[in-house]
Amino acid sequence: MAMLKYRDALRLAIKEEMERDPLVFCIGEGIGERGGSYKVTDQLYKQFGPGRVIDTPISEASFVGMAAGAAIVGNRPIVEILFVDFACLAMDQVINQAAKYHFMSGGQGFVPMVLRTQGGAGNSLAAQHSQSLEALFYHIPGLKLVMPSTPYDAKGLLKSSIRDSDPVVFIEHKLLYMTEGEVPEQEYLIPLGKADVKREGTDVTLVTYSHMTLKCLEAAERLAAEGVEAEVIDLRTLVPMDRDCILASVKKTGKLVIVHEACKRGGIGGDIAAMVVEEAFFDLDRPPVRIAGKNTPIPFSLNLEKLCVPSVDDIVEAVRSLG
Amino acid sequence: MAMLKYRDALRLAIKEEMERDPLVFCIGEGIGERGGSYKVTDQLYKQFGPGRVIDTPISEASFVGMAAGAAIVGNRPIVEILFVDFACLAMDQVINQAAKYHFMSGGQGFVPMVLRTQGGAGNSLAAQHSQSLEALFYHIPGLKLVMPSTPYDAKGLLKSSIRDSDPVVFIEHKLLYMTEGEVPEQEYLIPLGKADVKREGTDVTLVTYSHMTLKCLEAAERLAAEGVEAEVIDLRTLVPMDRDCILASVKKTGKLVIVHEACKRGGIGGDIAAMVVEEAFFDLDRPPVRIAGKNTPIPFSLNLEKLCVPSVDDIVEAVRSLG
Amino acid sequence: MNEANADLLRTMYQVALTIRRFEEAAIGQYRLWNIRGYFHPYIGEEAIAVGVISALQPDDYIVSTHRGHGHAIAKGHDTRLVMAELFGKATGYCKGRGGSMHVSNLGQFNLGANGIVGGGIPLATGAAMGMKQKGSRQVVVSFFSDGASNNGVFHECVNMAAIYRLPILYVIENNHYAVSTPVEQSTLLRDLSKRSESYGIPGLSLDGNDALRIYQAMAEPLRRARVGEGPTLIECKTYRHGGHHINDPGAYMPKEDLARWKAHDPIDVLRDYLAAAGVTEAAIQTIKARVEEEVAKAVEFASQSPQPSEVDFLQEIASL
Amino acid sequence: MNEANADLLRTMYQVALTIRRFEEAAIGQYRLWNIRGYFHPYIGEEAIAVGVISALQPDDYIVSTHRGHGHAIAKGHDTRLVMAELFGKATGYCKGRGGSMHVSNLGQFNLGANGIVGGGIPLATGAAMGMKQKGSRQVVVSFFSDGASNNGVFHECVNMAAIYRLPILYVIENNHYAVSTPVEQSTLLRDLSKRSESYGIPGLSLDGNDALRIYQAMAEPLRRARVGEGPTLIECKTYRHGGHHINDPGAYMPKEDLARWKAHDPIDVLRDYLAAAGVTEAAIQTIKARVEEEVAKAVEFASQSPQPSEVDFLQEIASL
Ligand SMILES: Cc1ncc(C[n+]2csc(CCOP(=O)(O)OP(=O)(O)O)c2C)c(N)n1
Ligand SMILES: Cc1ncc(C[n+]2csc(CCOP(=O)(O)OP(=O)(O)O)c2C)c(N)n1
Ligand SMILES: [Mg+2]
Ligand SMILES: [Mg+2]
Repeated sequence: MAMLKYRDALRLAIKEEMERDPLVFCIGEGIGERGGSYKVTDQLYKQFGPGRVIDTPISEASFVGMAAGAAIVGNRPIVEILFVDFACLAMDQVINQAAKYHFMSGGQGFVPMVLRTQGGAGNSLAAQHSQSLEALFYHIPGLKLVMPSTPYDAKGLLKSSIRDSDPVVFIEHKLLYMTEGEVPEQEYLIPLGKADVKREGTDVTLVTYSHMTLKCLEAAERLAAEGVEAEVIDLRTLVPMDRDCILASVKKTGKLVIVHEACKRGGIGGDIAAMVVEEAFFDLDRPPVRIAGKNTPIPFSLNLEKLCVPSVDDIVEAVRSLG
Repeated sequence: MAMLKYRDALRLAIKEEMERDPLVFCIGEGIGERGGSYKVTDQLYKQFGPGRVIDTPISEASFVGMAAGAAIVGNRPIVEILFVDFACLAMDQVINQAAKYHFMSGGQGFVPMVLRTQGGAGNSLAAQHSQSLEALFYHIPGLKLVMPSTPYDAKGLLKSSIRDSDPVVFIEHKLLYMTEGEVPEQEYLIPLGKADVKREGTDVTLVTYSHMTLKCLEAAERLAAEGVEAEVIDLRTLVPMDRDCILASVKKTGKLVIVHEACKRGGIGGDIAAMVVEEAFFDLDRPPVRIAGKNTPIPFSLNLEKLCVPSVDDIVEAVRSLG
Repeated sequence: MNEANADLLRTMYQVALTIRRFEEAAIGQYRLWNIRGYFHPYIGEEAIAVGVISALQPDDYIVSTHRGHGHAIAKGHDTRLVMAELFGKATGYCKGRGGSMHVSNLGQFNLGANGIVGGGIPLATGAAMGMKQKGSRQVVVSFFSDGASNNGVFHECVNMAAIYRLPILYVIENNHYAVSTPVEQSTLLRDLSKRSESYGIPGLSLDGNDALRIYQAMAEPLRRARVGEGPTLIECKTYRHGGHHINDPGAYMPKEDLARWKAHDPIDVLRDYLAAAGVTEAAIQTIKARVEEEVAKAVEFASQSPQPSEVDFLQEIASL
Repeated sequence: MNEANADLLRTMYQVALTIRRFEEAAIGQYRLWNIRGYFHPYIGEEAIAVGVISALQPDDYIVSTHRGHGHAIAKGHDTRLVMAELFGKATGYCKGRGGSMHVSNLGQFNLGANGIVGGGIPLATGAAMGMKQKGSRQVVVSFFSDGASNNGVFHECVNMAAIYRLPILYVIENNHYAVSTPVEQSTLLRDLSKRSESYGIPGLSLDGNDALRIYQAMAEPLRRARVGEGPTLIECKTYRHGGHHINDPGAYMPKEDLARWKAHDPIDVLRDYLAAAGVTEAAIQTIKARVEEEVAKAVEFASQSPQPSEVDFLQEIASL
C-alpha cells in the first residue's frame, strides 16, 4: 500500500488504462503539457503525446459531443470539464446525445465515454465555480454517475468507469484533490453500483457521498464520544445506486440522515428519503432527515460561503435531534 | 366566461401583457409570421411587428442569454424554446447567468424574463422531443418554475410570470395545447406559488401538476365510484412550492400519492415525499407513493411510449394499494 | 462519356429515384397513420446524398440529420429496414426505438439521424477524431442544413477539425429554409461556404441538385481528408419540394422559387446525364420498375412486421 | 497635438495607470490572503479598456470578462468599491456576493464580469437588442478574449447582431493565450477580426497596446452602431505581463515574446504620447501621485470595511 493523493490516484487510473488500451484517450482544456488545472493529467502528455492527451479550445459543447462520437466509433475517451458548472454548456450533448444513443439506436451503438469533472464549494470561487450539480445527471436515464470520496475509491472507480460501455459522469470534488489515502500497488477495480460502509454503527445511518463523507466521518467520531454509533454509508456511485446497502443499514438503525452538499431542493436526498420510505417505512423509528446545501447561488465571501454547505456541526445536530 | 383552448389562453396572456407594457417582447424560432410551432404566438407578429415578435436563427444558447441580457437592461422578454429538450443547449445561460445574476450582482440587477417551453410525451416524437425536464430547473436557486394544467391557470400564471422580476421557466405540455377550459373575459392574475385544489376529497391526497392533473382527475372519478374520495392538488407552480396546501391535505387524508410524468429517479416527487415525511411524518397512515415516468429515454413506437408515462390505471392502482 | 461513367450514373439515378419513391410511399403511409411522429421529406435534395455518398468508400462514416432518409438509402441501407423503423416496428434498424429522426445503421457506417438541429456535428467530428486516433483512412461526412450552420457547435467543431486536421467533410445542404425561416433572414452571407475562411480551411459552394458535379467535387476534399490535410466545408444549394415536414404546407415558399427549383429537379438532372451518356429509355424504364418494386416491398415488409415487444422493452429498461 | 487631445491623453494615462497600480496593489493584498478565489490581472492589456471606453458615452453599456477589473476602472467605477468587492466585503459593488469574477455596477452601465468564458457575449447582445427595442442610442461593448472567440456563443451572437443590426461592438482582447493554450493552437487564423466576414460585417485588427489608436478606431464602429448599421468585430492584439491568474507563473510564455511586448507597454505608449503632446514630466508625476493615493485609499477602504452580514444573507436567501 502506498499513500497517494486523490489527484494522483486518479492520474494513475488514467495512466494504467491508457497503457492497457490504446483506444483510451483524454481530451479537455489545458490537460496536455500543462497537466490540467488540478494536475490530474500531469505528465500524461509526456508519456502518451498530443495524439492521446488532447488540448481543446474553449468549446465545451462540442468537445463533449466529440467524445461521444469517438466513443460510438470504438474509442474510450475521457473528457475533462474543468468545473461541473461549465458542463451546463454541454448539456445537449450529454443529455440528448450521449445518454440516449444506445437506446435510440435500438442497442446497436455504445457510448463508452467518461465525463470527468469537478464540483463543490469551499475555495471562494463564487457562484459559477462552486456548484454541486450531480442531480442534473442523476435524473437522466442512460447516464451512470460516480462521485468518489477517497483516493482508493477514486482509482478503482475511475478504472471501472473507463471500461464501462455506457457514458459515465465522474464528479470529483475540489477539496478532495489534495487529500491522501492508501492505494494498493496492484491493480484493482471497484464495481459501479456498490456503496461502501465507511464506518459501521448501530444507532443511526448516515448516507452520503463525495466530500461530505469526510464530514460525516468526523461527525460520527464526535457522536461516538457521546455514545451514539453512526453508520456512515458512502454511496460512491449514485447511478446505479446501492439501495440494498442503504435499506440493510436502516433496518438495523431505524434512523436515517442523508447528507449532501448540493442544494436541498431537488437534490438527491429527496430521492433517497422517498425510496427508503417507500421500501422500509416500518423499519423507520423517525422520519428521514436531509442535511443539504442551502438553496442559493454560492456567494464569493468565505464567511457567507461556509453557511451554504453542511458543516460537521450541522450533521451532529441533526443526529442529536433524532433523539 | 369564454371557452378557450390552452394555447389561445397563453396567447391572450402574451397579447395583453404586450399591450400593457411596451418593454415586453417575444423571441424564438418561427414565432413571427409563422406564429410558432404550437401557434401560441399566432397573429402577434401582425399586431406588434418584427421588432417585438422576433424570429431567431437556431441559436438557442445565445438567444436565451440575449433574453437575459435584455431583461437586465429593463426589458421583459418572453423567450420560446420549441421543446424543453432543446433547453439543454441553453443551460449555461439559464443556470449560470439568468438564475444567478440577481444574487451575484448583490441585488443590483433583476432578470425579469420568461422562458416558455413545452415538454412531455404522447405524440411519438421519440427521445429528443418528449422529455419532462422540469427537475433540472427545480434544483437551481434563482429560477421560478411554472407548469399549468388548464387554460385558466395558463393565462393567469403566464401574466404573473411576465410581471415577475425573476427568471421564470414556464413549461407547457404538448398534449394540453388543444384542451379547452373556461377563461374569464376580465383580466385576472394568479399569484406564483399557490397550488390549486382541483378536486376536494378526504381519503387520499394526489399531488400532481401539468398534464398529469387531467389523469389524476380522471382517476379520482373512477375511485369515487368505488367510494374513495381523492383530493387532487395541482401544484401549478413548482418553485415556489405551496407546501402548506400539500401538508394541510395530508393532515386530512393521511395518504399521499405523488404523480408526475418525469422519470421517477431524481424527479420532483422524491422532494415532495421527503418534505412531507420531514414535516408531517405522524400525519401519514401510509408511506407516500410516487407514480412517475419510467427511467428510460422515450421510445418512438407508440405502444412502447405509452408504457413510459403513468396511466390513469396506474394512479387508480396506486391508491387502491394504499388500502 | 465512358462506360464507367454510365454505370456510375445509372447507379446514381437508381439511388436518387429510390429515395424519391421511398419518400413518396412513406408519405402515403403517413397519411394512412401507419407512420407517426415527425417526418421531414428529403424530396428535392436527393442529389446531395447521392453525389456525396457515391464518392465515399463503404466504410466511410456519415452522420445525418432530422431529414435523414435520403442519406440512409444512399448509404445502401436496406429500404425495408428503414421503412420498418419509420413504422416503429421491431424489425426496423433501431427496433422501433428511434423512428424517422433517429435512423442509424452502424453496420453500414451511418451514425444516425438526429432530432437536435446541429446535434450530429460534434458526433461526426468526434468520429473523425476517432479515425485519426486509430490511424484509419476512413473519412466522416457530417451532413446538416443552413439552419444548423448558425448554431454554435458548427463554429466550434469546424474550428477544431481545422486545428486537428481531422478527416471530415462538412456538407451544408442549403435548402434555403430552416422550417419557415429563409436563409437570407438568418445570415447576411450569400455563400455559406465562405465561413470556411474563418477556420483557415477550403470551402466550396455547389449546385446541390447536380449529383454528378457533387460527386466530382468530392475528390479533392476526400483526398485532403485521407492524407491528413484536414476538413473542407462544402455547401450544396438546393430546395425542398414542399414544406418543412409532412404537415407543413410550406405556404411561405414563393411559388416562383419552387417552380424554378422543380424545373431543375435532381432526378431529371441525372436522367439528362443518362440520356447524354447514351443510356436508352428502355434501360431507364427498367431501373424505374426495379425501384418501384423495391419500395413496394419495403412498405409491405414494414406493414407486416410486428410491433416491438412490450415485455422485452420493460426488461431492457429495468437496468437504466 | 491640440489641447483637447492632451486632455484626453492625460485622462487615458491616468486611467491606465490606475488600472496598473490597482492590479499591483490587489495582487499584494492577495499575497496577504486579504483577497481570495480566482484573480486574473489585466496588467499589460490596459490600453484596450482605456481606448475603447474613452470613446463611449457614460450611458453606453459594457459587458466584461473574468479579467474584468480594468474594464470596471476604465468605466469610472469607484476603485474603493471595486477593491472592496475583491476583498469580499459588504461595501463592494456586489456586497461581497460576486467577487473578482463578477464585479458589476449597473449604475455606471457595466453589466459585469463573468466567470463563464464567453458567457457575457449573449448578455451583451441581448442588452443591445434591448437598446434597439427601446429606440435608445446607447451602444453596448462586449469584451472577451481570443479563447472565448472559439466558443459557440461568439458565432451565434455575432451572427444575430449582424442580422438584427444591433448597436454593439465585439472587442476581442487577443492576449494570445487562453490560460496556457496559445492562440495559434486553437485557430488557424492570424487575424481574428477576419471572422467578421462570416457574418457580413466589418472587422478590424488593432495594436491593442496603443490606447490612442484604439480610441480613434472606435469612431466608425460607434457611428455604425448608433445609426442602426449594426455591429463591428474589433480585435486588439495584446499580451499578458504574467500568467493567466495570480498563481500561474506563466512558464509556458516564451521569454522573448514577453520581453517584446513589455517593451511595448501600454502605459509607456501613453506616456510617450503625453510627452509628444508637450505634457511636462512634472505634470506626469502629479498624475502618478494622484493614482498612488487613490489606490492606497481603495486598499484602506476595503481593508476597513466589514464582512457581509451573515444574518442578512440568511434572510435574503430564505425566499429562494
Ligand atoms: C436545437 C434544435 N432547435 C430547434 C429544433 C426544431 N427544428 C427542427 S428542424 C428545424 C429546422 C432546421 O433547419 P435546417 O438546419 O436548415 O434543416 P432543414 O430542415 O432545412 O433540413 C428546427 C428549427 C430542433 N430540432 N433542434
Ligand atoms: C466556459 C468556460 N470554460 C472554461 C473556463 C476556465 N477558464 C477560465 S479563464 C480561461 C481562459 C480564457 O481565455 P480567453 O478567453 O483568451 O481569456 P483571457 O484569460 O485570455 O483573458 C479558461 C479556460 C471558464 N471559466 N469557462
Ligand atoms: Mg435548411
Ligand atoms: Mg486570451
